[in-house]
Amino acid sequence: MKTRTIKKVLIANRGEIAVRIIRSCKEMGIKTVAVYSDVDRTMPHVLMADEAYPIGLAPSRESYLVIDNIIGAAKQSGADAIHPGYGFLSERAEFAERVIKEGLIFIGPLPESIRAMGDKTAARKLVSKANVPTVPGTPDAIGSEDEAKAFCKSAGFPVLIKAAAGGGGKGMRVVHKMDELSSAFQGAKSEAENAFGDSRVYLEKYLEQPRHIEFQILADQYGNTIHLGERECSIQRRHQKLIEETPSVIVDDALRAKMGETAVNAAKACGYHNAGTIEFLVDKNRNFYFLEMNTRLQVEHPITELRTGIDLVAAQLRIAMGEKLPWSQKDITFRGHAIECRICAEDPENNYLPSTGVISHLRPALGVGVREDRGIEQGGEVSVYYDPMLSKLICWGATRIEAIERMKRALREYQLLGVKTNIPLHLFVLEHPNFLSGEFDTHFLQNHFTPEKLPHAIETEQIAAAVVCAMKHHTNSANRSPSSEANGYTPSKWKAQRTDNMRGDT
Amino acid sequence: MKTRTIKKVLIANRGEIAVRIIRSCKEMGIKTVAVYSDVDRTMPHVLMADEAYPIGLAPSRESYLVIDNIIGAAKQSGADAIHPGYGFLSERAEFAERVIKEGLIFIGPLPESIRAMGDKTAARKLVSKANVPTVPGTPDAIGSEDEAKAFCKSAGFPVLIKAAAGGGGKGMRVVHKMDELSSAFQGAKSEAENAFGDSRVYLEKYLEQPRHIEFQILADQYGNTIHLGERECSIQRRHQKLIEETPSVIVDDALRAKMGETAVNAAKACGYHNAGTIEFLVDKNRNFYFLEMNTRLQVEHPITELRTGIDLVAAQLRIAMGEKLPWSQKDITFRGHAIECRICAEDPENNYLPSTGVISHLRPALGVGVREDRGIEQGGEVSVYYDPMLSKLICWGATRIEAIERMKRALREYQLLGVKTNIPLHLFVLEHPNFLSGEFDTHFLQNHFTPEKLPHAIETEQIAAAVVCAMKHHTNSANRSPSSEANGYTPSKWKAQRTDNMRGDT
Amino acid sequence: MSRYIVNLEGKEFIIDISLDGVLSVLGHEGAIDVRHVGGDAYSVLTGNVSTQIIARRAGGKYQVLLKNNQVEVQVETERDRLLELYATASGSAHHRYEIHAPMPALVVRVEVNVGDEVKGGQGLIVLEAMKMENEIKSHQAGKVKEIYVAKGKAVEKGELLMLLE
Amino acid sequence: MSRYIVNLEGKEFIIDISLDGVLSVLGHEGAIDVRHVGGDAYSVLTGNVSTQIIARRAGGKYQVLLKNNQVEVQVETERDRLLELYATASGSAHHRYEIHAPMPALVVRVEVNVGDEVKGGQGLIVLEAMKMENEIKSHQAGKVKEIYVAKGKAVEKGELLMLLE
Repeated sequence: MKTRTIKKVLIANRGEIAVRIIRSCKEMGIKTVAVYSDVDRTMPHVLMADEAYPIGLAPSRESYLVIDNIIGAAKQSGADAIHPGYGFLSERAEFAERVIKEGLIFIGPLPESIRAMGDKTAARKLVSKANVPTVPGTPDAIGSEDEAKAFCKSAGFPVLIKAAAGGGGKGMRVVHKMDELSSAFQGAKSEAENAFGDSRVYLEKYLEQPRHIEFQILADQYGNTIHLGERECSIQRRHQKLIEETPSVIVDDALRAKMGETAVNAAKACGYHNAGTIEFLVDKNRNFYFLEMNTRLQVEHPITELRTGIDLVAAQLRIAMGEKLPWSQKDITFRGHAIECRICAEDPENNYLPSTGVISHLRPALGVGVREDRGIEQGGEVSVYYDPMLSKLICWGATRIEAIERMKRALREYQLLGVKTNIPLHLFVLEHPNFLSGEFDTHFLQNHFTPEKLPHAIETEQIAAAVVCAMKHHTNSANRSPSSEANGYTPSKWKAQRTDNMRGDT
Repeated sequence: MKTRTIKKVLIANRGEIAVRIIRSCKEMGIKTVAVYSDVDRTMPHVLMADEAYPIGLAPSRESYLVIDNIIGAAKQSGADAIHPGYGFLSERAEFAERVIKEGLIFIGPLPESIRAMGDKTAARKLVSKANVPTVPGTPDAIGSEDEAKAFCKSAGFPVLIKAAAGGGGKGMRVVHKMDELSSAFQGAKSEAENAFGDSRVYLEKYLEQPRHIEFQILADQYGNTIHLGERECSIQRRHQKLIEETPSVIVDDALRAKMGETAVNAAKACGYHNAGTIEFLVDKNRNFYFLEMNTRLQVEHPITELRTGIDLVAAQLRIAMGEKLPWSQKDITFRGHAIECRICAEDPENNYLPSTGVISHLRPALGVGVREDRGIEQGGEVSVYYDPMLSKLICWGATRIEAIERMKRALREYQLLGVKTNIPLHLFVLEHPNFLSGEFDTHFLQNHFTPEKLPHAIETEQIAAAVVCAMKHHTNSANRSPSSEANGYTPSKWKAQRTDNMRGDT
Repeated sequence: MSRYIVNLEGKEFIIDISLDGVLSVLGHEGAIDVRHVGGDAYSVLTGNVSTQIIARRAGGKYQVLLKNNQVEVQVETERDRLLELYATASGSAHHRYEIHAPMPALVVRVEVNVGDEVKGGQGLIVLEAMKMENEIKSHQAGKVKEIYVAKGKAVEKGELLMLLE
Repeated sequence: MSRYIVNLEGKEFIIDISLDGVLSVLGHEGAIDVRHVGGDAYSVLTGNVSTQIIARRAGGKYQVLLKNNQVEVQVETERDRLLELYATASGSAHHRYEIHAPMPALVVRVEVNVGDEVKGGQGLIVLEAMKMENEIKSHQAGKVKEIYVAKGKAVEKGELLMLLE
């Protein structure tokens, strides 16, 4: 295996992860090429890249999922490598194969590894041989509702239907009783077809009170494989992760070493190189089971970066260039605690319905211990075409409680107007006694959350809001200097009657 | 000494440091009270605090320096402690005394310690007794130009005139030959009077090729005193720090231990508690000399926070509440490298002249390893009344080169329109071979910088700028839908003739 | 003087603004100082309590951040209020229940037919937006009177999908 | 068609905009795609090269970020240019040199008197702004003809301080 320099990377993605990758490339002196659909022409990833190429219409099937268009842009731009990000084509073995066939570097594992881990049932068989424990389930994808029924009868409810081709909660359904099975089965298949172009599903026994804990893997092209510790991802809604943290309150040094070693073995079982993630379910007795391997960068990778000090995207690029890992397992040290909250355009008061609109006001949370990775800017439109995740807030603290308090401060500081977001839901979770004590599982939100528990404004805040709206209405209807609003920075000034003893003594 | 809880803190400051302090208070569940002058009513520190009190007119002598007004606001708000930040009243012993006399907690050292270190000539005498080396200079403040002349004759040029009462480069002048002495002496006295209300100055031998390296100290009220390593602050303009980093390339573990111990002894010499900084000059043979002690939080404290993982403002609050330091010296560990760039409203092309105006566009640098502490927001006005420092960009990297490359990326990403800033100057420094090799001293900018060395736009960028300006002019003069500009988020769209083979294949 | 009735999170606030811009909130004593910070940002000092308000006009209503939650606020003049009362009083009572699209989406499945009796909580229609399928459920029992969309149709936010009686 | 002459960092660009909004840069072949992103932000694709431009109108000129540096850009129509040429040609040549305040500031000291001969680089006046003293120096040799300010005066940005001949 020879080293090959990467001078220009095409990023086959959009949103925050495209921006994330562009940043590390810039820091390494590597040129970047963005691709964009019709509606993304002015999105941050296009603005920040050195070059940008249009690849089709808004629906991802007509742009971000069209392999020919992406390869075309790569060829035209003279890029020597492609980074797939996550989602879209990142776990399509035929995409990685095509990239390599065109003489370009695929920043990720070999197509064979993607294929081995991409078929979720085959992956379970493969890792079992490496003594990695797995959850009881159908050995293969099932074709008919009758086969599904048979598994449910033998294993007992609850049962989980999962897409054989994918991850990320898409095409996933929990079934608690037999008469839910039919609609769940059809729904899962249709969603899987939609998300992965592959409608095959399989069934697993659904563990009671499971925690979702995953391990970050780094492996070079010479068989050196290490783990960077765990990420606790149990706080989920609709089977999608909402809040992640590292370390997990239930993982001590001994369990970390054991799970880490298992994760390394699972990765080696498919000849893995580059960054990857081994997902486990952990039951209340701290038994752990292999769930799946994500053969790409994970949304929640920044919490691992903050705790280990390793830039994972830079590591991916160096591995893809054929460099050896500069660390062995004992060089990996952990410091403090990191948490990520995914800021999504959705309405926690209304069953997490996606929310669309134009972001007219956006102010970041800044200062000590706060990182933000986002793919939107003020003035940008949140459309119906893509994932509702707008941004990720990531906080580091010396202790778990410092990280939590910092995240609460950052969430409150964050200002986004134009679409509904799940920030109030994050605040609910971070203040909940069970979250604080660490006693939670993947059912936390179903068990504890109802919309009326979201934080409520106090009267002073309501009065302030009412006064501002009345002022705006007054200014609008009276047409009093609308320009002072439009230019955006002449401080207008209204005053109530003064009660002078309420003011300072100047 | 008993512990006293702090429930509400008044911050006797403005700008980024007031915002910085508010953030840690929020994370600790402590209420915050802002004070503001007439022109600061809508500045971020007022918006972010729980309460806000007006304390007078724009000139700081009529607001932020008026002790009675600040004490009045504290009393009215029911605050139980005052944090002075840096600058303004932070190093006025009589302010700390008054705060304590009013039954409030001063978040800083005892008035006696401030006084001991505040008189720069007395401080040199004091630390000398604790075997701390000092730079040769006049033992006391000097009254007349004749005394100044006498010192210059005996010590030889160059000589430094310094304010006896202050720090931060104010009231400081270098004199290279006798006929510069008179105007420098008068200038220093007038600036010192202005900045500190105290015109006394003293003289020191000006070291050749000195580096400015300082140590962060933390001390509790029970005599436990530790250091958190050094900060290299040699990159300065007009005797004010511009870029700081930690570690210093010239400080190895042995020198760090020796200087750290000396710094701890200097702090102990004045019975110091809370956070403080011992500044040293280091000559080319790595001999170090005590310069002064800053008895308050330093502008550049975040780089120490990033490298040690310790929140210094939180530590200040805990020390002020009477808690013991939770660390001994051996618990302090260092990770990676941190750099800070001070973003100032000034024109590096024109002798660092301050620049004023309204900030109409502000986009932060975000993502991996970047922190920003700022005291301004889009729509805010940069006035002539206060310090030109608008913001601090702070970057962490696993290595010095990673931190530098990240800072370059962050500086380029940062967008601020409305005033001139020194961002181009920062980029000049970070790309300079002498900065990269670590071969620099406090004269770096005088020796290496001229305005024509600032980064220049390439033709593609110039054409892009020209086209946008022509479009804006066209839209304005033709009055074509001016509203599409004013509402700020309807993407307008102009197109040049297409050369189709230059586009993607969709 | 102008009087405004502000409806916010189910509460009503009555606010008077005099010709020279002085304002008062009915039932609330004390100083209120409101400033435009820039863009959608406002600063309100109620006495000395500082509150940031982020607000914009959207359609006839206002969108405001309250505890990081984007809420809709309605502002009416006294005249608006009178007209509205009149309209309600003179309009005939009807028990129709309209199902609107909560977001722009694609219709994946229609799960009922015209004439079906539906229970409260029963699924009516499945929409896909942002790669997720969302089932629209009935909030009350009734009978399907009209269906305006079919599988595969793209719908706008607020578009009428179905009518129940 | 409208023609604009853009002066930027000492270079001149000639840009034509047709009635239907199509633009071309004289001497530059190839596609240019300009979009308004929001506020002061614009995106330009020159071919496939992506450039962000941050620009606003300020006075009669434009302020633009180029390599993180805020530069002033002047845009003229052909008519502006003709008028200017005419004015320059007909105006009488004079060798007066005006000293303006580069920022709002307080006059700390005036270092010369009317009638003084000054050298290039000589200090004329000391202004204080943002707590720093800034000495305004003469860019050329000359004679002080008039002084319009005195110690202690607050001056606005651009205010005429002194006249040299």
